[in-house]
Amino acid sequence: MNRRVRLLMVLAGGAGLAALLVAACLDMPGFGGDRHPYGDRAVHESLARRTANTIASVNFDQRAFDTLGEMTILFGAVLGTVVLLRQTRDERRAAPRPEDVAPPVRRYALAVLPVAVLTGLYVIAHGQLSPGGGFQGGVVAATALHLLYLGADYRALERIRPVGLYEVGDALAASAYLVLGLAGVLAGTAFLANTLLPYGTFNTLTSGGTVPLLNAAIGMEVACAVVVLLARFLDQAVEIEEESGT
Amino acid sequence: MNGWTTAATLTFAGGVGATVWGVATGPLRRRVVAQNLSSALACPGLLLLAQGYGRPAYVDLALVLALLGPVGTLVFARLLAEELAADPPASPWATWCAAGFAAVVVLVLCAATGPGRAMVKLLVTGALLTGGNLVASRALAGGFPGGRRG
Amino acid sequence: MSVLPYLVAVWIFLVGAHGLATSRNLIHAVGCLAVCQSGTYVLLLAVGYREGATAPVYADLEPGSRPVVDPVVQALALTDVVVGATVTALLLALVMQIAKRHGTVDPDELSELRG
Amino acid sequence: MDDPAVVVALLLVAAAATTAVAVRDPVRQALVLAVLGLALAVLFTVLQAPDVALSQLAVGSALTPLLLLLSVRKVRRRQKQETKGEPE
Repeated sequence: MNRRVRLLMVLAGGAGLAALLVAACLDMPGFGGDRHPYGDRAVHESLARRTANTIASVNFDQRAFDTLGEMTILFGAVLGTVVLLRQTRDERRAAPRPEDVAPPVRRYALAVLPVAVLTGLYVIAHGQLSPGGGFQGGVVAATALHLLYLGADYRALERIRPVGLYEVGDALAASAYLVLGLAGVLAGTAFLANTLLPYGTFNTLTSGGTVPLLNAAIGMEVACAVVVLLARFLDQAVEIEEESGT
Repeated sequence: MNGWTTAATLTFAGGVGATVWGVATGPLRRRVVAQNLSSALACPGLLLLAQGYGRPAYVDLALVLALLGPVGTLVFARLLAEELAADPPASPWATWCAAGFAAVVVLVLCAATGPGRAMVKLLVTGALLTGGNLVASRALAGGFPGGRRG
Repeated sequence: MSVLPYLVAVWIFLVGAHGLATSRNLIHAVGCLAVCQSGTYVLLLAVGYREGATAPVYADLEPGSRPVVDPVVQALALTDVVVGATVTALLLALVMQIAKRHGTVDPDELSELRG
Repeated sequence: MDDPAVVVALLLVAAAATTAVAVRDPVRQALVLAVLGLALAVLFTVLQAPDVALSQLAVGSALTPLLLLLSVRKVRRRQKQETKGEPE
């Protein structure tokens, strides 16, 4: 099948899909409507369990099982990347050469690194109160670590980042989520049911029962996952070279 | 709609709209500058929205953008150092205009909130944003003289 | 006017799909897939929006004082943004393996290699 | 729908998404994707979804461009090696 025929088929299929989707859009309830029965019940339920951030309550309490699925996809994606990007027998590691960095850029990177890691931890810790949570804060903290690669060089990053430790952390965080779910079963209720801990005072760091714990587990999982992913990509792009002359 | 959200909407329509155009066309040196300016302009816009909606919690968004926006530009400066060294971007007036705009917005918002923890957070965000964007623009204009090494 | 957000979501999805089908570089195709994904986020959040409401985050808000938008669709979109990024990473890893095995990332050249 | 902020953000997102597909060079596409991430974050804030906006900012501003550019660098270096090796 040549390019022309394929393009025509794509255009025909796309036009059909577009017509169906537009017809569906015209029949949807109008944008900004006042009828959100499911959302209203979720807000009510979240306030009953004293979780200030309703979205965190949906993620880690009312639909915690769903989040377990998302976490499994994340774990699987990281596992797949690690397997795909491992060093094979026909590749060798070349030590990266140190990089010339202009002094203001280096100073900025080293000064902002701790601030950014702290912000990431703040976003994780306040997940059940203000906008944020494990998913967002984990990415922020893990990205922040890589300022060391951007502002200094790859060897500096490798010194503070033992990848093995982060792989263990990833697995530990994933199992912590499962164990917290099973604890609900052992306590005589249901898997991932938020009945283990007292709900606490509204709008404090410890409110919401198991929500802060699950949130912290996800934060650790995401941070470790992103560090491991970027480590494999940096290895491939910076260090690993094909054996030449064989 | 109130004055704050109107100002934010104008910032997005004019500023961020212009950077979408800038990042879509032209030589690579103009595109990287447009990418840097997009975060420098969107961050004050987010601060204005937080004030306009009366939700101090939204300031977290601007804080994270002020931290990670310059980091994103550093990524491009670092990994495209070879291409940029051949054709270095120079945009002093646009960068300083964006930094000045951010500073003005932060100061006006500080005056509107009054002293307290919220004001400290605003000042930290503003300092990180202006500093970060000036450093990121410096990095684009030859921050990695070694070129493509490690 | 009240269907504009849905139409924008449809447009983003279709444009991304078109780019995916006509791409000459697998890295570019992965980028187009990311565009497709963002169409779904726009659709989800447009469904949950309520005119004149604010976010159901009560850190700085008295419960019940203002109308709020639907938190359920937000929770769906927010996890998928992060999980989508790791899936993008997995696809990019696959592209690197293809480049290593076949020495090209052009899908047309790849199908010629097999045939 | 009488909120101009929503309309502006929607049009920005649509323009950035169209550009991200139309730009065929992966490096330039990474730049457009960074701006698209930002436009999406603005849209999510306007739609009163700060959590999703935060997620999008964290992922779109630095992580996705870094992943894309590292892949481009790896693929290009391999192709350079091969064209260098062929005449020998």
